Amino acid sequence: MKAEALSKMTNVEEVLETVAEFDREAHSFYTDLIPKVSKDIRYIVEELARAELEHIIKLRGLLASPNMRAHLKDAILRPVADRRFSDAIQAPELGDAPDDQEVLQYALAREQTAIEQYSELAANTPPGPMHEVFSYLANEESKHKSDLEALYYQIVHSGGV
Amino acid sequence: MSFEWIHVAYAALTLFIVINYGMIMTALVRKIGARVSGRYGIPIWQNYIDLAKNIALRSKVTHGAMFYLGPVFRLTGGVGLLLFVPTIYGSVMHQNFSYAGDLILALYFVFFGTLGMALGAGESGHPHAAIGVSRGLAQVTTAELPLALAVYALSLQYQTIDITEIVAAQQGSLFNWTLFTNPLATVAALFGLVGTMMRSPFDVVMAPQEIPIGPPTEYHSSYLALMQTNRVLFPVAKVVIFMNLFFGGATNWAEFAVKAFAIYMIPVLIGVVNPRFRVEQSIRFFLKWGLPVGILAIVTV
Amino acid sequence: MFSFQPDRSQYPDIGPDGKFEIDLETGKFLKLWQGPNHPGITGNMSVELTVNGDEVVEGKTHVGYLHRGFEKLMERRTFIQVFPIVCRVCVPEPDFNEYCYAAAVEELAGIETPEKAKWIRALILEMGRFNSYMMSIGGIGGALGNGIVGQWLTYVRDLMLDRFEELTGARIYHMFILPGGVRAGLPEGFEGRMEEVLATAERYLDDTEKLLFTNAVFKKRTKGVGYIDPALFESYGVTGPNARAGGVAKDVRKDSPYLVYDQLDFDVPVEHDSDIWARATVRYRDLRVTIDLLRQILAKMPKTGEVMTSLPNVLHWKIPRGETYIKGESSRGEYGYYLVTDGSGYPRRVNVRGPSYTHAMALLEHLIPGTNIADVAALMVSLHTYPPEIER
Amino acid sequence: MRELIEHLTPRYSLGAPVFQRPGLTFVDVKRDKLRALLLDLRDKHGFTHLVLLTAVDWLEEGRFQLTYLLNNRAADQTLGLRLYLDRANPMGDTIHDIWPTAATYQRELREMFGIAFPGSPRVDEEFILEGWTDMPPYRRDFDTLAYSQQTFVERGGRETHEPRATMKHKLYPEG
Amino acid sequence: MKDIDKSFKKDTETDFPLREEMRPRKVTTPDGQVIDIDPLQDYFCQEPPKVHRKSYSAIVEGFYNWARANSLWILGFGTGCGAIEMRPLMTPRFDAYRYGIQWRPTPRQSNLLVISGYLSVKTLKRAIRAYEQMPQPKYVVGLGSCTINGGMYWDSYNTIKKLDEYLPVDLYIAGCMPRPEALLAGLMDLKKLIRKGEAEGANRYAENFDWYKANQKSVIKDWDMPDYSW
Amino acid sequence: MGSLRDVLSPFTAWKHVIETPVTLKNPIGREAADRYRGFHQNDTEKCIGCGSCETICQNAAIDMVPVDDPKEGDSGLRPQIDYGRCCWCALCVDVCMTGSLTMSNEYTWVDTDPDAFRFIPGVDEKPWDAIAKGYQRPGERMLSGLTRPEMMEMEPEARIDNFDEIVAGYSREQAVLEADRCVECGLCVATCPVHMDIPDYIAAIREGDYDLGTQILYETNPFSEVCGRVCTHKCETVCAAQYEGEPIAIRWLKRHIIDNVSEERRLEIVGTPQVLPTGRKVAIVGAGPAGLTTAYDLARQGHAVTVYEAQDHAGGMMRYGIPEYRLPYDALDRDIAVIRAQGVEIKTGVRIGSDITLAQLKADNDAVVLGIGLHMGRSTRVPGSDAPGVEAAIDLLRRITAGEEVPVPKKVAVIGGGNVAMDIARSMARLQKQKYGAVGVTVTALEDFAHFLADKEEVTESIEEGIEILDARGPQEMVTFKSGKRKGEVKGLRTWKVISIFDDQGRFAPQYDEADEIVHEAEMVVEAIGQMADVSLLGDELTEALQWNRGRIAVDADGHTSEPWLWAGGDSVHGPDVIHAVADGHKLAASVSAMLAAKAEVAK
Repeated sequence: MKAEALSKMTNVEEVLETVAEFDREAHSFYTDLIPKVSKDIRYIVEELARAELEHIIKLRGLLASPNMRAHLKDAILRPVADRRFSDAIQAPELGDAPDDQEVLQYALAREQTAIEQYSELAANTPPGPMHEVFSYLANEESKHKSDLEALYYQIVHSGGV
Repeated sequence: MSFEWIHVAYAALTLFIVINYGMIMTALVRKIGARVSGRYGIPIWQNYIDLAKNIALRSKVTHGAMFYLGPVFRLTGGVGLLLFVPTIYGSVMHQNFSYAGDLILALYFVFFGTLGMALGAGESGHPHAAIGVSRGLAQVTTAELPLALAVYALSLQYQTIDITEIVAAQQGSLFNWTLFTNPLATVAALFGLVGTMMRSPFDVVMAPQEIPIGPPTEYHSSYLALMQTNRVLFPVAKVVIFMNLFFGGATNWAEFAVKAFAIYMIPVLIGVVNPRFRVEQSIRFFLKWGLPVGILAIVTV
Repeated sequence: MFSFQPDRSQYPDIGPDGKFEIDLETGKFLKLWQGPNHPGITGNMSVELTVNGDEVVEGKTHVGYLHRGFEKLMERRTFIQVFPIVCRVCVPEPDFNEYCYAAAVEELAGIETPEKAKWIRALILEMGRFNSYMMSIGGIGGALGNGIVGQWLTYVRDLMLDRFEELTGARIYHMFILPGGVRAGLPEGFEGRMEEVLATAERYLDDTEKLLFTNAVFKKRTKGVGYIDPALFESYGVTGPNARAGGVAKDVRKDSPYLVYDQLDFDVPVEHDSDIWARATVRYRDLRVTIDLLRQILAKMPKTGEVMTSLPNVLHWKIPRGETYIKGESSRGEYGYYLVTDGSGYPRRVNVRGPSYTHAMALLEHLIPGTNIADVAALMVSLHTYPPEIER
Repeated sequence: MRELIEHLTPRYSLGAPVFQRPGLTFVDVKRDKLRALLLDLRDKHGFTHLVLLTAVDWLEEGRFQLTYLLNNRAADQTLGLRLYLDRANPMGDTIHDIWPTAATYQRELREMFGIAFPGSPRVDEEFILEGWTDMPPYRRDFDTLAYSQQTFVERGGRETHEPRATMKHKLYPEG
Repeated sequence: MKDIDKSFKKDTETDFPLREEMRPRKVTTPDGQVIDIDPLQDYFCQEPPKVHRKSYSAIVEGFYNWARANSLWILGFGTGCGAIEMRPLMTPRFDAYRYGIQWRPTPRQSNLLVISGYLSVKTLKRAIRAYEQMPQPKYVVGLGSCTINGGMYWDSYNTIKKLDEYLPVDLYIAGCMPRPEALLAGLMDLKKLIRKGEAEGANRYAENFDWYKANQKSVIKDWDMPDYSW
Repeated sequence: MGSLRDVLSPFTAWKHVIETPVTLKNPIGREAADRYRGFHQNDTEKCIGCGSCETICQNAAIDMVPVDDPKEGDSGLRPQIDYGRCCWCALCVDVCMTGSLTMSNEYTWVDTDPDAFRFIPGVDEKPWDAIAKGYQRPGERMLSGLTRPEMMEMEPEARIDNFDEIVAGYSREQAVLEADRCVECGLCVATCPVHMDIPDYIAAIREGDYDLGTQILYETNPFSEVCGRVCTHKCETVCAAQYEGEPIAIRWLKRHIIDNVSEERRLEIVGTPQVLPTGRKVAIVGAGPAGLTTAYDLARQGHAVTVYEAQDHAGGMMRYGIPEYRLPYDALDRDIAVIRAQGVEIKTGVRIGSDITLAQLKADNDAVVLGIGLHMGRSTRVPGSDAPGVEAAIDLLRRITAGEEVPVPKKVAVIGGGNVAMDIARSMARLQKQKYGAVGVTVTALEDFAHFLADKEEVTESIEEGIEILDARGPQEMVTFKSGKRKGEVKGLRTWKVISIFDDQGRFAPQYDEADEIVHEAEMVVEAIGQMADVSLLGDELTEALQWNRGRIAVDADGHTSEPWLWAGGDSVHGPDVIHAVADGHKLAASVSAMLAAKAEVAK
């Protein structure tokens, strides 16, 4: 099932680096976006940026933990989704003055990518602290996505009287 | 029989035994009555507790000297009755102060308590007591009439008024008992017994449903305790007379216990299952049935 | 053999109005109160006797010791709120209050009672009658000094109270007959347990008959005592067993059938002597009828069906202006509720017509003069009066 | 029943009858005709049983209603006679000579409603109440709760809350 | 429930008219003495009862209390509905006799006054009289909700609400009315109280006699009654 | 007299002496019957503290005491029972609206302290809390009605081809019957956004005093006639009657009052402002419920109020969002007439931002209030959602009301499960019926029927009218003609089955069953999934200057924005709901008026 052609061995540190990079990019993307959108929907973008920042901080904390350091050099299989992950780092098109719905749709797509990425990483990692880290990250992202979806539903599918 | 000081102690012992016997026996009889109702009834030692409780009560209201003396008289009646009647035939210890004329004295004591009670209750000032006394005296007097006649018949039959002698005459065989030698007198006397034991159908004087418990209505605390003591003593003392006069007396305590209980049960047997007569109905009953039997007993002697 | 004066002393003079002339100052008379704290009084009431010797020359009944102002209290309660308090009007047989009140409200509000509820109501009423008669016969025994009867029959009544409890959820105040029906149907296996009680009751009643009704002393005390002239029944409002003891077969169940009594098969026992004996006997025989009725009701009762109709919201239930009178045959006679409504949410007036009201007041006062003190309690018990329904 | 009422109406100038249900009829009577009517009903028409005698206070209308409930057992008919009395000075006519038991009812009415029945036995004696000095308690303007609160001590320490007010106080105090 | 008529004012002006024979007056005795009599003086029972101290010896008092607890004589005064549930106690089903509980027809011989339910003012007067006639130590049990806080008759013009305003109550049993079993349980609790020496209501009554009397007088206007009505 | 038998037979009683006594060995604590009415139990979770038990208790034995903070539909009070009063009649159990109050079969409670006989069942722990036996109400409550009277409605056949109002309103008998079911607990009052005195006006119906009823309505709600028809009736969701039956039809009862008062009488009852003009001027943008309520309140306080409305008629969403068959325009007009009678000037057809700028309003008035509503439809933005033939429901509804020509194809698909979706579906159905004599509307909703947003009666009525409602369908694509004359135009809607719409935490997370795919044939697809406010009138500068709160203008509790002269309220601030908008209106008016008073104070 795995696209073994593309896969090769890598180590944890590298993977995590990519992840961090992804988040950093996202954060700066959202931060840049803030002034572009109308003030009334700015809160969405601000929240997204804040979430990414939190994510970065969390990841850094993880990397710093002594328990993790021992495993940083563990070799793991490079995940298939890695490529898609890297792709997503590039900011897609989002118009000049996107409205709330567009921003949310964009963010949801990004989250979906992240979830898939982490899930695959977790699946490829043998049971151990690293596996738990990736599972945890996947879980974090899906929680985040759920939050966004709820927000989306609240804003867009408000029903009507 | 000459008087000796030791007899006082003996008499006290008799008194003690009889009181305790009465305490237990009356409780037992109440339990038996309760059984007929379908109940368990009071504990067998309930009489002791009640007595202790009544003594333990703190307030004592008196209505005058006679109110106080009433129960004393009544108890004196009971004690006197017992003390001048031989309790256990042939026993030196429990011969008490019986003497040649004790039958007369006994009859007197049977009345004495009632009179004392009447005086005491009368002084309590309660109309229930007053009415109770008048009704009670009227009824008791007629109830005693057949008893008096029976005793008269007995004294004619045995030619003595010494209870000990009468008992002696009945010894030997069951058929020497007055019950068999003079059944009419026995029946007449039993009229008296049933009539004076304050049980249905002749307890209208003490009935709670009409004039609530009649004469002793005002009595409480230690006065009542005194009366309670008498209430267990007096019936037994009375039963002792009947035992001696008609049922051959008792030669030991066991026989005493059985016989006294049996005689005591006679009014109980009747009382438990019958309603009570009105006073004038009781009087009429004794005059109509008791008196003729008594007279007949005398006539047939 | 002996002839005592047939009437007891004629000591008090008879005045021109046919009554005794009583002057307490003469000292010939004594005032004697019976009650309210008195074991011979059927409940909390009192009789003020004037005695001469132990003959009573005048008796006045005094009531009000149990007065709670029910009829006033009902006026400030809504129609449903009246329901819990009506039963308290008569302690030993509360169900007639519940039935009469419910029926009166139903009539004025135009509510239909379900068929099954009617049967259960009749069942409850007969159970109540059973208890009431048990108390009454036990009370007669007790008043005349035969406590055993009272003990036995109170025990039987206790058994019936267990059935009451099982059916209604309460022992004394059942609060079961709501306007609109009854609270619930019969519990599982009720008939069987009821039959046990009835069988026990019959056994005890057989014993009671031997103990009380074939008892020379009892006969002596009751026959010819407390005679009520049947001619006076109407003027003194005598109903129920008291009238039936005098040969008048008055019974609302027959005269004006309510609930399901027209579907039941029963005779009304009648005695003719109109004295204490007759009154006790007629109750005893009526009790036997009641036992039979209980069996009939349980057998004929429909097995299924609603027991309660849905009511309008009782919190603001208003009943149009009107008045009605509902009566039933209680164990003591005609029991009735006179209900007046004025269109508001509260009854305008509720008047309870308890049979004791006439029996214990005017009638008792009429009967007492000339009797013996000892008979006063018996007389009262034989009239079977319950003070709470006099003063309410 | 209808025939009887029709028969009696002209003679005793009865009011319009109310046929509450078969067997129960109410009709208004005038005070001066009451006695004759009662006697007539009792002696000629079989209404021998006085079921009850009571009063209803129509405070708003300023009158008392006396209800005489008579029963004819043979015909299973009950007839309620309604007699109105002026509330300001209520005075009824005693019928204790017709039905002795009425004396009790009249005593009660005297005490509970303050309706006078001159000539009725023991009518002015205390009946149910004792030491009563207030207005007759069954009158509508007598408030039993108020009287009870002013007379009898209640156990304190109870306080209730109204759901609506509580919620207002807690949830939207200024709204 | 109908609203209370706030404007209603109880008539506090009218005094109960004292009957002629109840008024204080001078009477000439048969032997010519002139004495003052005040009939109501007796009815009011102005004289406070004596406070009876416990026995000096704890053992004696303990024994006494044991006896008192095991010989409870109840005054057979059914003041209200609850009386009907006292009857089963005397009868086979419950048979309270086996617990040393008995019924006496006169207050003089009773130790326990069971206020069986509500007390109308008229009965309260009799209950007080009965209570005062009982010998010390005496106990009062409030049977049913009516004795606790008025119960069903909380708005009645003729019933009291708090029994402890008028009599010293040792124990309350909730219920309307309490079943015989509950009453029996209450009596068992009372026994325990007595045995512990805590049922000193009579002394409480004596110590606070003025307070009790004031309360009683505030509801009872007519104190005239035969002093032996039981 | 008396035979020997009479003398001897009594002695047979002695046979009992050998029988075992029938006495209970240990009577204390003997278990009572299963149905015995003993001490109370209360399931405090189920209890809502409505106080019906207290009301019915004829002994005044029950007090409602606070045990918890109140929340919607729960007063936080719980019954405390005084066993110094209780008579164990169990009416409280019978009347209990939720069935939480029951009784155990425990009956012994002895205490030396008379004050001890009180407790809160379920809160104060008692030994009998867990006893299952005891009195429980058999079945549902019988002491108050369970069901509403049937509302007279037009039959589907009669109503489907016209826009006549469907429901007839209650008759007097029905209204009394329904009003009778109310237990007057007042739990609804807190939930009602304007806190209408619901129990009071229901009581007024019972008493037949419609004038009083109208007066009570107008104390809190100038749109009573509108609300009597289209209110979201949050009150009914907390109604105590709903637990074992249907909630009280509070909305219909409100309507019943207004229906029974003529317009003239209504004007008389409400009257006109009884104060002197203050000379202060307030401009209100948007003649919807929020704006007009503000105007009504302010005008009654003597301020000069002008309402600017972009559309041709006042009423806002009430007119343009709600179809006529639900809310006839003359009903709305009557409500507005009362408001106009207070001296409120309503300028219609004036669009702020283009006709007059906000800045100008600011300059001319002491205060400006925004009540602009949600007039822009949301789009799903699935592929094809910009194709011709895809319409926004809100826009379509407006056009229908304004009398503009709208395309009426034979087949219409509606996306959305809310009331707007129902409104547009039913409106289109009517137009279809008029045009073709047949209805061809399919509603696809994301939610399943259990979680439907639209009112139940809306859904039932729609189905009655021949509208197909498919629940749990997620829109995936608007299918368009790929070729031909109509290339690019919509020809259908492709949806997937929704397996679950919420995750286990109750948040939106639709899971689709891709296999269950349907293409709904339709020439018009109407998106009715939600609305948003058109805030363009604010202009960039003001938008930038204002504080915002999650896409909406940030206001404080009183509706005051971050600009001192500007207030905002209604749907655009608090979401779509007439009654909320009215509540907002009151708040705004209070705040504005307080500010004006302060200003006047300063001026003095």
